[in-house]
Amino acid sequence: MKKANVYVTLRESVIDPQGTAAINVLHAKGHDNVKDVRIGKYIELTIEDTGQDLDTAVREMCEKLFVNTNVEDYRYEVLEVEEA
Amino acid sequence: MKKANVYVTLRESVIDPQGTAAINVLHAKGHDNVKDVRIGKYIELTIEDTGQDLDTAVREMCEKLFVNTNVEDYRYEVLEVEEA
Amino acid sequence: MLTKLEPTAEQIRDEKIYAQMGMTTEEFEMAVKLLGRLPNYTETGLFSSMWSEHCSYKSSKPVLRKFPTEGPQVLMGPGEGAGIVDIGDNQAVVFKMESHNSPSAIEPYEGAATGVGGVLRDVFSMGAQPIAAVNSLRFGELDNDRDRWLFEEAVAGIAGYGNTIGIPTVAGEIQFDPSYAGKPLVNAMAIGLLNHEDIQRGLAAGVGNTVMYVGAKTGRDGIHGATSSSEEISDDPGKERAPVQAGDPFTEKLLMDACLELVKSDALIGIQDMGAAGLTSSSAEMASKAGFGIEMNLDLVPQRDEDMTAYEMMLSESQERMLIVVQKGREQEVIDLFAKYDLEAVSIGHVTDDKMLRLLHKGEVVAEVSADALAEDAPVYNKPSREPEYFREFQEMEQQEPEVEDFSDTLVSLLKQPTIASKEWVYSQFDHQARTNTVVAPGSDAAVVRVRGTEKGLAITADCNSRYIYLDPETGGKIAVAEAARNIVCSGGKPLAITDCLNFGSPDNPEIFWQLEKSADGISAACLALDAPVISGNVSLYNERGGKPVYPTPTIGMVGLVENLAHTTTQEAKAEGDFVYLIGE
Amino acid sequence: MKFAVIQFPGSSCDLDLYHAVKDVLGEEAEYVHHHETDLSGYDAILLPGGASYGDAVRAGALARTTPVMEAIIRAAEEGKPVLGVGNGFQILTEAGLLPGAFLKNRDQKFICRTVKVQVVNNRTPFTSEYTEGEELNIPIAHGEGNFYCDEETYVQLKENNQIVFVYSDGNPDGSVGDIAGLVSEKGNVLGMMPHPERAAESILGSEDGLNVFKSIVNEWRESHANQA
Ligand SMILES: Nc1ncnc2c1ncn2[C@@H]1O[C@H](COP(=O)(O)OP(=O)(O)O)[C@@H](O)[C@H]1O
Repeated sequence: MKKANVYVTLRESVIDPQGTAAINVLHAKGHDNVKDVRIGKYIELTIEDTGQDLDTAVREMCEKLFVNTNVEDYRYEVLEVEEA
Repeated sequence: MKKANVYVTLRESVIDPQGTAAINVLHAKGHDNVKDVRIGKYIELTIEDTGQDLDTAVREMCEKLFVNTNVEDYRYEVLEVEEA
Repeated sequence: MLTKLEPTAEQIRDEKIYAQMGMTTEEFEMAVKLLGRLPNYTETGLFSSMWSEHCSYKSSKPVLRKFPTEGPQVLMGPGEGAGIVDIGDNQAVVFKMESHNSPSAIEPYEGAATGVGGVLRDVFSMGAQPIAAVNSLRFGELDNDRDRWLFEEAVAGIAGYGNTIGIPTVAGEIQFDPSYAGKPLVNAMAIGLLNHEDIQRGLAAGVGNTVMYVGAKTGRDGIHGATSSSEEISDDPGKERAPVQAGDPFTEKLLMDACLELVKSDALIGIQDMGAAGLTSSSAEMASKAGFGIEMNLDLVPQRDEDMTAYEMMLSESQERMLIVVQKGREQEVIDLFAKYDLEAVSIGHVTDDKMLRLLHKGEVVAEVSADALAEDAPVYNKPSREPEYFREFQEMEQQEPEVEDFSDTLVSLLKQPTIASKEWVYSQFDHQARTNTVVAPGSDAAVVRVRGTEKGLAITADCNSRYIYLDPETGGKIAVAEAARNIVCSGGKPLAITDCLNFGSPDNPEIFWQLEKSADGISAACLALDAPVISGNVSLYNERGGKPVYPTPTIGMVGLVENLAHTTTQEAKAEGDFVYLIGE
Repeated sequence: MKFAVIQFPGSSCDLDLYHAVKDVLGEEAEYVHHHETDLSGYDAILLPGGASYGDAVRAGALARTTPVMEAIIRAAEEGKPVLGVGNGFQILTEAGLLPGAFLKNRDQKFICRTVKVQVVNNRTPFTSEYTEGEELNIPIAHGEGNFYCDEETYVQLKENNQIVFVYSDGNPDGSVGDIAGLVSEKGNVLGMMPHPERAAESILGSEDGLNVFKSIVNEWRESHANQA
């Protein structure tokens, strides 16, 4: 088994309404030193290892499904998982 | 400046409706070797470094705001950010 | 710190940099003449955006003049954010339709969402509480991933914005046709209600009064949106694009509630949405309409991105922002009012008597242009028009009886057509009951929304069969208005007025310009016959891809008055044994 | 009887609840801003639907941090009826006044339609005007209405009769046990995803939700008549 962890973030240039709402609440609660909050997605994929090129597959899944490349960026890492 | 990256995931025991929907789409698109998809949150906090204990602050923000500990787990890391 | 050097005035002229901003050489020369000197980079940006088709209607003005816009019921016709019609008892209905086609072709979720947000701002900036939203959508056939994605995401975007802000989406229409493949039409309409004394206008009057900025911060998103929405969709992925503008319905909800409280205050002089061409159009239009000038210090503009230039700030189309003018000395009241809604109101300038739009940035005057030159003096083109060959051919064709072998087969295959099939998949994603006034929900003819506290209701519909328009624009235009009126009448209402959104291909093509003119003739004739004048609208041209235009699609949004809600009728068959009549010719 | 209708930033069904109580039932109702910290002047507390804070982070997650929340918790401890509808239900679970949590709808889409809801428990301050097993037509309108709790909690909810409403004609969103509404252990806090205030007038399609508010009023009248 392999695992791919995907990190999806909103592009810098795009407003993050969730982050904006959260930062206002954090400031109201006294966390004044928080300067920025950006809320993205964290996706864990468990993939059967058939020896194929996982990079291409993961990239395709991201661009076709998980990531809206108009407004989001992503990065990922592929890990070996110990069999239980 | 410091940065805290927070990873929020649904508990193992909770069925992830978003992940389930995604896996069905992936299988339909031929990504049959994907065995599991779990969709969580990736939160980036930019925090002014006032020398205080960031662990306590980040944990508090998570448990009060970013994480619903009834259904979610989280982990985080604190990083030093180079000043521009 | 490195700052990108802006081209000099001479470079702009010699290297024709204005052309990249969508201006022709003749237009640039006109601007030079009006200004009495060469414009700098920021000033060129102001002219190019204010003189874009989207802001100036330079190609469509002669067509729009055809529309009847008056009637005893009309309190405010075209020209402001939205039109206003009297419904008695000191109340009035405010409505407007807007296109968001070009952003939706690139990023359908945010494009559709910000379309809803923008037209809602048009309505509440008039002082009206939005009570309903409507949409009119066109997509390619759902036989490929791209058009399916555009469709599903646009629907999700409308839902995401409308549901979150809590304004019910009560009606709409959708048509699928290959002519819209890759170039969807997303038209959004909003309807609001106000008392006569609360009517607001976008006026910057009274020397010394304060210009304030409220709402979301300004970022680099959507710069030059007004210009690019006046261009054909490009397939060139390498083409540099301004960041996509995204919507924040939560901020807009706060802004809406705050503005609706503000309109009750006599400290308010004028209010206008920062829509297309953002700060530029709102400030230039407010000053020009009032016959005054505005001076703004851009250092004071709330900014999301660092090191923004004057050009970027003036042309940004960041969403959820309003420009307001308040009585000098009463700024604190306004600041306190917005603070209750967790919003900041910031003084950024004042009204002057010199009719100029003057911008200061980092201690320098970075632009100084006559407000009228920007808002009023855009060129108007009388584009050539020509009857298309295809039209002549169609006119010569014989009427054909379709041959039907098996009626039930034909019926089933008709009902399977996405354009004819039930739209429940779409409207079940829209909260159509928020504000608990929806008497007739989507699924019937026109929607009916109760006017709380009275026996009255408003019947609302959007209609346009673009195939008819293509076949015969004049007759098709009449049919579109007549269909809307029939939907209103079937729901128990009497037509009051219409708004429209003229979605066409390039007006530089004489055959398309002819479609535009003829359909406007048809719409005008039907509006006159039905006593339903045009009180607001929007024009979206250049809906083309690879030189292929969409079907001519002048969408009609109609609102009617239901005098007594007891007269409301719905579409369903009510009881076994009831008679079925066919009325008409 | 005086109702407080809480206004969180971004709430939109506050208006609907207010009118159901005030115009339809003729009871007193007031809007209460989320900065308010004293609810002692009110007999019942209503948490409206909509999208507080635009549903940022999780539906209800940010609203639970507002100052008014402390006062709501106090009112609940005092035994006052507290009703959360839609987003109000989500806020009540986020604040720990009700168990469980909400996930995105099973089909990942917002759903707005009228569903069938069955009254499982009519011995609560919110349902005494209904008969047990009665089936109601009430609209839902939510995107994150998929109620989740673990098996142990579910068994407890059943044993304590805390499940008040279930979806009875198909599960629209994936909620555990078809749960559409549940009460706290003490019974005076109700959360429900269907919107009873949208089914309070026949002109809007259904009056089946009105008895929720009538029950609150009648229970209150009775208990106050006893005290007097
Ligand atoms: N995009 C949409 N949004 C909301 N409601 C819609 C939409 N499209 C269609 N509807 C609703 O579905 C019903 C049927 O629409 P339509 O097929 O256009 O009917 P008709 O031909 O009778 O006008 C109408 O009530 C309409 O308001």
